[in-house]
Amino acid sequence: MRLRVRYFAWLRERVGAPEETVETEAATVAALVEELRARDEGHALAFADLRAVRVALDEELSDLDAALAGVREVAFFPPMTGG
Amino acid sequence: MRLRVRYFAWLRERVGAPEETVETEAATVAALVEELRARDEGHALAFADLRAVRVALDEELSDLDAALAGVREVAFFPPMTGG
Amino acid sequence: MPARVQREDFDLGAELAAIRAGRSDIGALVSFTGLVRDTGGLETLELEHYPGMTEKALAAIEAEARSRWPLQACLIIHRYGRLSPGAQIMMVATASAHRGAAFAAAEFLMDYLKSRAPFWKKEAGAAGARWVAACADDEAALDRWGITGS
Amino acid sequence: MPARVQREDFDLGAELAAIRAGRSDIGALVSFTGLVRDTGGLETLELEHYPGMTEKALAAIEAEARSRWPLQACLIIHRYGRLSPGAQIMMVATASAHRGAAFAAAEFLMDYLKSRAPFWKKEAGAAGARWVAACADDEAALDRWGITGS
Repeated sequence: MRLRVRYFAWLRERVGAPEETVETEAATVAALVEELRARDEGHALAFADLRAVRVALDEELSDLDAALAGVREVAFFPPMTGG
Repeated sequence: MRLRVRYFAWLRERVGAPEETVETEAATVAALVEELRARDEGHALAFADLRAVRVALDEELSDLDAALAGVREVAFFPPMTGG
Repeated sequence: MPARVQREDFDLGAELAAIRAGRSDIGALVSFTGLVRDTGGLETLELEHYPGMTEKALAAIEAEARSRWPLQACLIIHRYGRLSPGAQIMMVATASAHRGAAFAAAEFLMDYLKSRAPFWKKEAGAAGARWVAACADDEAALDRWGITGS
Repeated sequence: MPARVQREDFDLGAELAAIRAGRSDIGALVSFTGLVRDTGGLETLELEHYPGMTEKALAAIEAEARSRWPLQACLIIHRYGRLSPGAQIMMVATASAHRGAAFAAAEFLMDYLKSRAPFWKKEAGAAGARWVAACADDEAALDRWGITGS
């Protein structure tokens, strides 16, 4: 499965890129996070504290337990601070 | 004691005047209301339902039980509907 | 700035712009505008008030709001006289560091003003004229601020 | 009208005037404006967002407000990019027949938007730059509307 993975705010800064294309067989967001974490120090740092990470699947808020089947875009970001 | 008595909204319309000067020995607002009520039909109608009447003494909201000693201006009006 | 009681209309946008002009300590600006609402056949809304007492009541309401919340600005403008459907009747604006205080203070000003400021509305239309009745909810609305209705 | 996400500033007064122009069915108009607040040494506030998701999230928030309260108007404008102290960040405006609905809807929009719309703030000043932390209260604020925080 080929996914577009996007990063915002300090997750983007820690990973060092706004997005990347990932080939994965991960069934859930949590499994994907484990794979990403293993990539390098920046990814490891971005996902160091999962309580501070939010996820959206195809532009809809979701959570770490969600399945990835059929998903094309995964986005990771910190809690939102608009308004 | 000489009082300036003022009326607003439908109390003014029922009494037929925005204000009048009253010579009275009434000790409380309630006693004054009894005197005013006896003046004529308009006054009687204005004070027919005291639950719908509010009072201010010298421009401060008060109530029917309040004493009149030292007061110069008494105003009667319906519940307020600003905003 | 003292509350303003006036016959003339006001410029809502200009009032809100003036509140924040030249400063950067405000995080949240809330405004409420009351408008003449026509539910059918309304021609004019006549607003009567009690000159002298009105200004005092509004100043007291503003002082009470300022004592309850940290406000950078607290403005009340209320019109009187004859208004047409759609016209602006009054406005309040509150400014604070955070949204909670600005919203709470604006709602407090409105609840307080509705049953404590000496204004009365008379609606006139094809069917005749009638004084607007006070809403029982309006006096009850003060309860949530720890103030008992009159 | 759909929510607007834009780099440019907006004219609060003109937006509020447009909402009530030519109509007389609105009794209460509430606005909230979020401003860049400087608590000391702030030079710029950089607002990042998630294009595509932002518009969808704001549209969902607006639809939810309209389903809960009878609103004649419900407007959200949110900026992104680099802002200076004192600048306008965003606004919401709600219009209804009565003040209760207009206030509640505006507060709901803000609570919902604060923790559901994908915006992130980074403050930069003499002491360096830092991402603004989400306020625990912001996620808790949704509880009062029967929505559990993420």
